Amino acid sequence: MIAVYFLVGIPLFGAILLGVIGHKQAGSRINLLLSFLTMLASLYLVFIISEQHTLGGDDSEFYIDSLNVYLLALTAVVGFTTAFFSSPYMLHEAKVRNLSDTRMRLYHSSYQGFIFTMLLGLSTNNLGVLWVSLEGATLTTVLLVSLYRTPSSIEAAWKYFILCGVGIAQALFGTVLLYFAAAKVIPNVEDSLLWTQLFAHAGELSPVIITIAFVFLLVGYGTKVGLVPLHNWLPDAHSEGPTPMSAVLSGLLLNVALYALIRIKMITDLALAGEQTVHIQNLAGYLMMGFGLISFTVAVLFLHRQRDIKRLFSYSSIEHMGLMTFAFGLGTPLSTFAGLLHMLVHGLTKSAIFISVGHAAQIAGTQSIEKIRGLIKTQPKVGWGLLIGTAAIAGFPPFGIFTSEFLLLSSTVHTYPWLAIPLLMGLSIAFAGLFKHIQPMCFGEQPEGQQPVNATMWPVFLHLFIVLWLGLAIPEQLSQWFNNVTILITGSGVL
Amino acid sequence: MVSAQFILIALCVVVGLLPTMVVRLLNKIPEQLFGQGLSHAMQHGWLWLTPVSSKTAEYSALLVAVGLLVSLFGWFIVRMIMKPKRKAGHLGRVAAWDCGFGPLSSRMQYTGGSFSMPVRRIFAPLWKLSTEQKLQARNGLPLHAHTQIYREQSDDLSWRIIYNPIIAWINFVTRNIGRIQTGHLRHYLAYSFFTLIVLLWLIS
Amino acid sequence: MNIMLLTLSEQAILLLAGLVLFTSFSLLAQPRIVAAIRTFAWQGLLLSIVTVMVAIDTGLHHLYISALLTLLMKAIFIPWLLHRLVHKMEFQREQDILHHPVLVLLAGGILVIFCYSIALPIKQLSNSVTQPIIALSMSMVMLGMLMLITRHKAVSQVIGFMAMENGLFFAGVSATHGMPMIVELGIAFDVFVAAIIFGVFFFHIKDSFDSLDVDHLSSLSESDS
Amino acid sequence: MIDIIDFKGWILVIIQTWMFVFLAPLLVGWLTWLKCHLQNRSAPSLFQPYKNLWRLFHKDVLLPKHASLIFRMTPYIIAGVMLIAASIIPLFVVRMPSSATADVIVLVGFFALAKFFQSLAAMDIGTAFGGMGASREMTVSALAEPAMLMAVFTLAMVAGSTNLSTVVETIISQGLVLRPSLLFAFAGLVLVAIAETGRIPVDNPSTHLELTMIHEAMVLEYSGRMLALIEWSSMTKLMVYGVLICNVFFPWGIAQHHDLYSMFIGFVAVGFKLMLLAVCLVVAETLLAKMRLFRVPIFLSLAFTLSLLGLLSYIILEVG
Repeated sequence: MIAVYFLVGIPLFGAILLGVIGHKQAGSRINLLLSFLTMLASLYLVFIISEQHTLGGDDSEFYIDSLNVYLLALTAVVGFTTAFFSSPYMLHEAKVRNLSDTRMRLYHSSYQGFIFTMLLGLSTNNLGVLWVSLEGATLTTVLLVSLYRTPSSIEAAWKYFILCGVGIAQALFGTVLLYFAAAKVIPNVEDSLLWTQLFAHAGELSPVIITIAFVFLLVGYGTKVGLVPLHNWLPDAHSEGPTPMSAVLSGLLLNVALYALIRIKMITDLALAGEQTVHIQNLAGYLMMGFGLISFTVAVLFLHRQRDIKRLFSYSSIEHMGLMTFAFGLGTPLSTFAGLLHMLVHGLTKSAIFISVGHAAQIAGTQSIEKIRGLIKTQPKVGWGLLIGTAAIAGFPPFGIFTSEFLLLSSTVHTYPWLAIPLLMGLSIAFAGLFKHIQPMCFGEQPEGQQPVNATMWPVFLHLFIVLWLGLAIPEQLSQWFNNVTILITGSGVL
Repeated sequence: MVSAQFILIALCVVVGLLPTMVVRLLNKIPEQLFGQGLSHAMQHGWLWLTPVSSKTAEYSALLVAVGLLVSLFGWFIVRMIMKPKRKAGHLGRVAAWDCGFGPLSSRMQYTGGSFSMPVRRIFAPLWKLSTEQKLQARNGLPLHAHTQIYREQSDDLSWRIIYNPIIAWINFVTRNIGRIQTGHLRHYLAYSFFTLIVLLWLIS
Repeated sequence: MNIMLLTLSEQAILLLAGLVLFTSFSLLAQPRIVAAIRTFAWQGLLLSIVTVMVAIDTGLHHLYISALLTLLMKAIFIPWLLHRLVHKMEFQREQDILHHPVLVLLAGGILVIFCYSIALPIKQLSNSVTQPIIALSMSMVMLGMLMLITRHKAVSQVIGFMAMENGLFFAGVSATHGMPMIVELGIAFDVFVAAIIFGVFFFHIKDSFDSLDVDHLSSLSESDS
Repeated sequence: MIDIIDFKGWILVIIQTWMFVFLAPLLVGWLTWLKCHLQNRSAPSLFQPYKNLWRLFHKDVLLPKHASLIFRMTPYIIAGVMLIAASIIPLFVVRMPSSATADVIVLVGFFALAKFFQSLAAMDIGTAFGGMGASREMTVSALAEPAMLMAVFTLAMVAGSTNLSTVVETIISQGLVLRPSLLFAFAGLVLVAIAETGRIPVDNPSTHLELTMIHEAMVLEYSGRMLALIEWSSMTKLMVYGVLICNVFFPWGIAQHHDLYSMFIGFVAVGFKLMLLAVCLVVAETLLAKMRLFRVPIFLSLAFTLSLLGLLSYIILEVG
């Protein structure tokens, strides 16, 4: 349990510390150090969980099991590598954009605060605290989106704030309804929002209330996941904020929101299991499949018309979140397994891509796709990083995304064969959409006077290496976790 | 430089000669993914590739290769026996037959285009093949021709019938789908609002 | 459910709930910003009174803390903050013109009926005041969203947002007799931070766009026309 | 599954393969003899092809100036491939160890291999004739191979196996069954065999008219023992196709046990079947005229359609 306290406590302490002090140089170093400590704590937690399977639970405020332990580790690791990337990146930005020390202080403090909210949301057992931390994640990042104080960044931040605020408010209403239903069946009312308690008593919850609650929670957390048509904040916020922010937003925050949805769906499925028709029993799954498929399709089409490189990849994030939502909605063991794997590999790949994109934009001095050219000639590391990352995200074998997409497709073919057609079509359109833009950026002729920048590319290659490794062989422990979760969610495993 | 290619070629040959070994190595992947693999393929040992069962089909690449070598050797023996009196290694070299039109030049060789001509003719309707032959002659007399121009044009029908419409359709859809990203916050909120209403209506 | 069968305090809760809903409607139709802020403060006050009533009715002590928090946050701090900002930016006379007020109010009415019908099945599960309360709070959330959609000014959007939050809070207090304390504190803290961030944003928007009209914030569009 | 250390079996394989090869010229001689008689010409001896081969083997080889190693190796490769192809076809006895090593799909592959080297050698010398022959040969075989595979698949589905020995045994054990699928596959395979062995109406083996020849254009530059090998392999190929058709579609009489008596019966039976087949072929060749090259695709698409019909009629009429 001490590991959890450390894991959550270090970034909280860091947020306060960096908010109080906040010298430019020391700030980025302290940020890095704290992220490193957080990562160590998360690895320690992984070690504990691999020995004793679960931590907390029952009436404890924290609960760590196979589902969230790997997301916690992912968050901490990506948090660390992104912090590593951010220190030279933000120095460059501060010089180019003329950022004051106060804003750099805000940046570092918010960064730690953001990591804190995500880790808290993942490790908590309390659905109320989960809500609080997701709202907190919005609050800590909204000022980062407007960090550059350009009109468009303020516009993006405002939209992000209002849309996510409204969304999260709907989720709160859903949480209240859940509590309302739970308070009737759970003996100790104070424990009624604890997930373990809810899960244990899920069969007794009133199906009517749970259905309404699920709709509110789906729309609410779905806004944060970036499901179409609730996604509109996502490309704006990703494109206007500083790039390390985009990396953690895309790679981590969306995952946390989806994690919340999965936990809710598990309860809903159990609560509705006693209904008469299959349609009502699988209501949660059907809704998630629908949202997932719509998000996937729309995002894929949006990929083609992008002019801004960060917007391009934020639509790619929507696409992948749609795929995952679809996978969890489908609810077969194989698709659930695929969804879990996809969460991991997408988080790693997307953050790696955003790091490369950040450097690419610094090299070209713009985010406009048309003006970024000849990256491989100017700075081969960045160009290749972007190219390989894009190949991975587009689902080329042997990267891990290919594996998870393949698993998802094969399970779709088993259950709803006709749905495999739009999925396959969408994937190939996404292929085309991404490479149409990326190819000239990486290979084209470089413009006059384009200079390399001070880039740290090892996080990118580290992430891509892990993704490649996961595509070739999934470690025993990880697949065991995935299998445990799959059993927990669907009732049967794949291994 | 070339040796790199030879390594790859050699590997191809090895893989072709020992398919069961490769199948055994690759088999782990489908076994992990689907829980079942091609266990039948190797049930008769490493020499035999039996995709389904030995009753249905079997193939031994190594034995075939050995057989090929043996039969080559057999023909070599035949050649030795029937050898003419003159010593081997002194084969006469003559010019290839030219139909009596003088020496052959490299311009008369078959090119890739001419090699594939019959196939292209056969599939002409599929490729929208159009050929144009023009004779340029002095004073307009066909017997005084000095230049012949031959132009061939092919048009991939699949491109026109399948790809272009898909591209046009995707472009059309993406152009129109951009409209949902209006830039107005109030519209976005309206999406969220109506989504909620529709869902609530659906479940009630 | 017959209102005659309820206790007096329950009747009072229902009466107050009706009043809260009324404030939501008046927020929806109020064009003057300063007046809207005042209405919002009234709503907060009513909410804290409801909370006290529920606390008396059920005898749950932690609800007093909630009531106090509500009073401080919703009835005093946030209206004060908004007032101050409006004065600072000299927006006292600003109006947020509603283009079709009748239609909007009509839509609001339909929304309430819709929410009632959604919450109708819950009636069988509870014989107390909860079913109408859930319907009411759901309609408050919806009305808040409607307000967000129909208004053009950033300030009125914030009020709409906070009104939504009020609806949630109302549901939390009246239907479920308060959430666990840790959650409630967390929510209060979030609302507090959100209010401050809203304040910061007003200045940013004013600086960048010279107006608080959110319709000017539409440069990040992807439509071709 | 056949024991590969079956010593007697391997000896049988060798005997049968050499019999195959040495009887192939006789089949061609028989064809020529029949044809001449049918067309009221005086016929050469039945053993004329042997004499031709003997003479060619004793002649000097003349190589074209620019011929490379490929050109010189090709005759041996083709002859070797034909030899091993002959070894996997049951001539008068089934259940030989060699038939387990390769099935009928591999047989198609052998033919393709031989053709590939032949075309390569034809292009190697750089004359227009060689290129023309190679180009035409490849065109024809590109169209013929799908038809052949389709016919083979039909067979494989009927017998539940692609192994030739098993196919033959299955068809014998089923007795006389009037299968529409086999009829179609038979017709398709005959058409393919005509195209692949260069008989009329696709090609004329005895012509050297520049514009019509296919196979002959490719071997124009060969002489001496190399030509002999090539000629011999094309005779073997004809024999392979003939035996394939006879033994797969009309397998009766073939020896199922490795004893002398049944093998003798099998030998007589296959000889008789081949003679009959040759009669049919000769009649067809006499009645038909060689067609233009660009009519060949129509001919082969007929073959493909027949084979496809075979497959479909198996699925629709015999299983469904």
